[in-house]
Amino acid sequence: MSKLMTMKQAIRRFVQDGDTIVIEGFTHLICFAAGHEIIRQRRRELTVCRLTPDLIYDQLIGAGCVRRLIFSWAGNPGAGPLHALRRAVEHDIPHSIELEEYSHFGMVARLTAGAAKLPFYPLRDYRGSDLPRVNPRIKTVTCPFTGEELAAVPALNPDTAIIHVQRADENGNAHVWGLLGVQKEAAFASRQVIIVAEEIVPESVIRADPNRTLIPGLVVDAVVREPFGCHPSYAQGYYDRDNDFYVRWREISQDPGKFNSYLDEWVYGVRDRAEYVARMGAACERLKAGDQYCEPVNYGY
Amino acid sequence: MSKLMTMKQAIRRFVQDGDTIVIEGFTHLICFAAGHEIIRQRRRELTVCRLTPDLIYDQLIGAGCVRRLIFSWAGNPGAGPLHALRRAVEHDIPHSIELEEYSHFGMVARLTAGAAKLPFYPLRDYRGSDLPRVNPRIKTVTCPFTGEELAAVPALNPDTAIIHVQRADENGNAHVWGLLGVQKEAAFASRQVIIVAEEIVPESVIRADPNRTLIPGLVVDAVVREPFGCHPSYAQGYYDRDNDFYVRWREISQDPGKFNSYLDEWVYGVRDRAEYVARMGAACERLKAGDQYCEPVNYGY
Amino acid sequence: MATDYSANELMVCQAARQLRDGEVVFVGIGLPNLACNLARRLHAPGLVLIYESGAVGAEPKRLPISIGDPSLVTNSLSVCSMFDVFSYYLQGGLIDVGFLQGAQIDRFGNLNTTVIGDYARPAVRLPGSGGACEIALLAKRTFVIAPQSKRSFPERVDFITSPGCVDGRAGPAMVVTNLGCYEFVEGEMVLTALHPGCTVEQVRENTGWEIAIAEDLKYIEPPTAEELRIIRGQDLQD
Amino acid sequence: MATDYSANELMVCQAARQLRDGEVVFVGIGLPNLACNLARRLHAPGLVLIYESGAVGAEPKRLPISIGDPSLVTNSLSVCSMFDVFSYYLQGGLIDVGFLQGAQIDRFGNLNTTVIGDYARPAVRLPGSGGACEIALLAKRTFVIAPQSKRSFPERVDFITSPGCVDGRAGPAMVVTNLGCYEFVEGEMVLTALHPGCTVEQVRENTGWEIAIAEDLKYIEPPTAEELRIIRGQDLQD
Repeated sequence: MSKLMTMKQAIRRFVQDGDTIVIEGFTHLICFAAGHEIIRQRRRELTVCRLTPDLIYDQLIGAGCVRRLIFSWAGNPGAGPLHALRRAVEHDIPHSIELEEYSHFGMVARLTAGAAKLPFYPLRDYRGSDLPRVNPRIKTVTCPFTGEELAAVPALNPDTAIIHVQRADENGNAHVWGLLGVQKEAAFASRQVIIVAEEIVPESVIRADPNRTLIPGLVVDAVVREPFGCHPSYAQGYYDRDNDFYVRWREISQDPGKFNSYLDEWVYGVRDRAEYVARMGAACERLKAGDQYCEPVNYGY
Repeated sequence: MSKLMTMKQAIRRFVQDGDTIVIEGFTHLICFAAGHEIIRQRRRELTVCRLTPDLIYDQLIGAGCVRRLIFSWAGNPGAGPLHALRRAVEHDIPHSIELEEYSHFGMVARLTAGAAKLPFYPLRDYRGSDLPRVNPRIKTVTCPFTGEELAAVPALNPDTAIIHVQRADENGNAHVWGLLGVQKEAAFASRQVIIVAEEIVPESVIRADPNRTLIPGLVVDAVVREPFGCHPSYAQGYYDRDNDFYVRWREISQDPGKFNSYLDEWVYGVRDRAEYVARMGAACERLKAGDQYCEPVNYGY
Repeated sequence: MATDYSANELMVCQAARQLRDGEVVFVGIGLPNLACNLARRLHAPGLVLIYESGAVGAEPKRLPISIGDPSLVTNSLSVCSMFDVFSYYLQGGLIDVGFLQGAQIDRFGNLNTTVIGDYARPAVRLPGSGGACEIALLAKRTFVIAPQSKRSFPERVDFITSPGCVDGRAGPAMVVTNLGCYEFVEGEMVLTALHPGCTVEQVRENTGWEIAIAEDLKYIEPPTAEELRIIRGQDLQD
Repeated sequence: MATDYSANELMVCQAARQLRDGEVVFVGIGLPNLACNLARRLHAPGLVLIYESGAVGAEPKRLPISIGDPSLVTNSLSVCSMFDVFSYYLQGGLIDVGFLQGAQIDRFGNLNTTVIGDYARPAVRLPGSGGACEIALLAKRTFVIAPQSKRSFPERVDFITSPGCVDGRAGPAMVVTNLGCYEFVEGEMVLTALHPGCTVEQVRENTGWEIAIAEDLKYIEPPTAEELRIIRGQDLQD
């Protein structure tokens, strides 16, 4: 029973106004294609979660989709601040947003608790920091064995996780390699999961290397084939990070006019990712990954 | 700086009388070679930990090495009880041993806490069970967000973990595939780690597939090359489980005479694993794995 | 309808019939494994089998004798760590059905796999919980498959490894033995169906307390020819 | 001894010299990355670099511009999840050295990477903690590399993202700026060495409080020709 659908269908069905969503990816495998479709479908009042809200969250915020941001590091990795986010926080443009802020470890712990259906997760963190002062969801718990006081954060269980992967079968069994971030935890923590894959492969490819499966199809609701769906982020083995675009984003996001022109041209101005890729043209070729294959392992017995 | 040494050297150096050790492996990759060397070196008063103490722990107990067993399921998987363990518990033969008993989840939680240097780990478990009644180390903790009462177990931090892997480099960076059990957590939780590998490979083989690395060399103290070191357990891609031996063990362990003859012949009667393998002769060939290679993935960018 | 079948075969059939297509089952070796494979070949082709050892969606090419058999790994959909199995799958609420076995089960559905006799100095030391305690607590439904005798069906188990109807919990969804089939009503075991050829008397003789009998006591449907063919074939590759 | 070098180059050298062979370093992009690679090529060939992104023992073939660059993954020794990075590596006590940066650092070693001004309505919204809060608390030693001015060296930071000498903690092992080098004595920052050519006056002008000066104030050793060759070469393949 295939779960294959288009990005348009997947977002329409699994991302509603007011939902809590997470598009994870630590630099690697960030699904810009899904973010753009959410903007095109003009979703509103979203709570968006992620350790490292970067360019695509900056675009969601600037496009007016976001009511609340749950995060730990909001920047343009390697290239400066996120200006649309700053405009929202510093000047309520296009409208004010709420921030709920942790450190990376706190966000990892929240999603781990969410995936494990634990109501909280204990961690050694935050002592002496101002973060608990501004975030009442950071509390403490006392170890029943040592009496030690630890930090505690509550489970995070989004409505929908959107996880980009290198390859998946039609049921959403997904192989991922390279940086893994917190994608597995985000998928298990969420009520619904959209898998977006560079390639849809036969189930036999997945079964040939079951240790490579990061997310099992049994937690997946939709599977979208979207080659080049991470650009300007990257997919190890498929295409490189578009570092030039990250640097250029600084300038684009700083100027509301340029920001809107960008959305008009690359988000509202295309029907879908395929049209975006067509418009990119030869630039895609430039980013295509070279070959560096691992040695296979033997699953025989 | 190579950490390579013989099993004899590794056990002499990293397993002392009175130590707490863990030889992990859930059916797969159980290091019988290390257990036999511990028996040969006549270590005493050990606390031995493991989710599934099986034949090799039965042998350690029957050989008089063990003072305390920390575990969750003690049996001969697929083939009945462990009779040396039963003799110790029911009749103090060769001497009494202490049992500290959890469920699988409790043991996983203890080792996870140990690896993460958390003093405890919370889990939804044990409500209504008699396990907390006989094990005072199973307590409760109250969620600071929901008020819910959860079970809590303390961290487990053994002195030494012995982890068998398919392949490792001289520094102990280890590739593992097939069943993973709780080996990673056991390695990170322990003060010292012995990696025992079917094959020592150049570092470049490890680096060619970094997602396959279960245990990083930086936590490893000794690396031992020991082909066929898991028999009668198995190493996926190298050799099959010797199911016949598991079935035969029932009979061997039930009779103290046969138990001692087994030790005399296969443990005390050989210098090391190489001699054990030589004595096995053609039986090794029978268990050799067939070929079923995965498709490689591309790490290029 | 077959007439020549063993009690074990009927137990496997009865367990298999309880499984629904698309369910996620935490499966052990032995009769539960046979029941799951039977259900998959009949009414529940989309059943997802998860072994405690971490193999998800296994399609073993031989009959596994241990839940950690390598044949469960090769060509499975995913292999995950014990942490993932217990935290994300079981505690995470993804397991619809768990199978349990036990040396003793009592009128409240408590199971004992720990000791016969006193814990500190047992007459028989059993293997212990393994995952059974948390499967009982965290799977949405559990099925117990166990041989029945006065010793294995005491009024109170010697040790509660896996809790049954305690603390307001519902207990196992069904217990299947070589004599009959049981469910729990208001926290107590009730005989709901007999093996064809078995009598209430036999059940009473093999139960350590005054067992309640359902008003609409039925007989378990004997195995069909199709069911028997599959169980006996154990042809895991078809 | 070279005389023609930048403040940044001296900062990289001074940080690199603090690293000991065999240490495990939690490393970020930019100057810390250069410092680690310099140390590895000189006195600490066994330095193990762990990136927050999960790449362990990376040997990048190009200069990574982000801690998640694919060049950090290809040919690394291990790639692990964020859960492993924070739970097992950092909280697990395996990280000897962490590098921190910040928009502000105060006399107590507190770092601010969250906001300038009021939290609820900031003048400047900064990126936030990322891993900085837990690195400050859980790495065995931390080094801070930061440009120095009265604004970036206030008496109290606007927001404590990463705690310094609070709660009896020792604070950063060293702060290296474009003017000098600082350590913490009894919970307070002390100038211990100046960049050659810089004066105590300059330091005072660029510090938001009455900075303490070490009695045995030294000058930082200028970069050697070897150090400069390596930094400038950035030849990551040698």
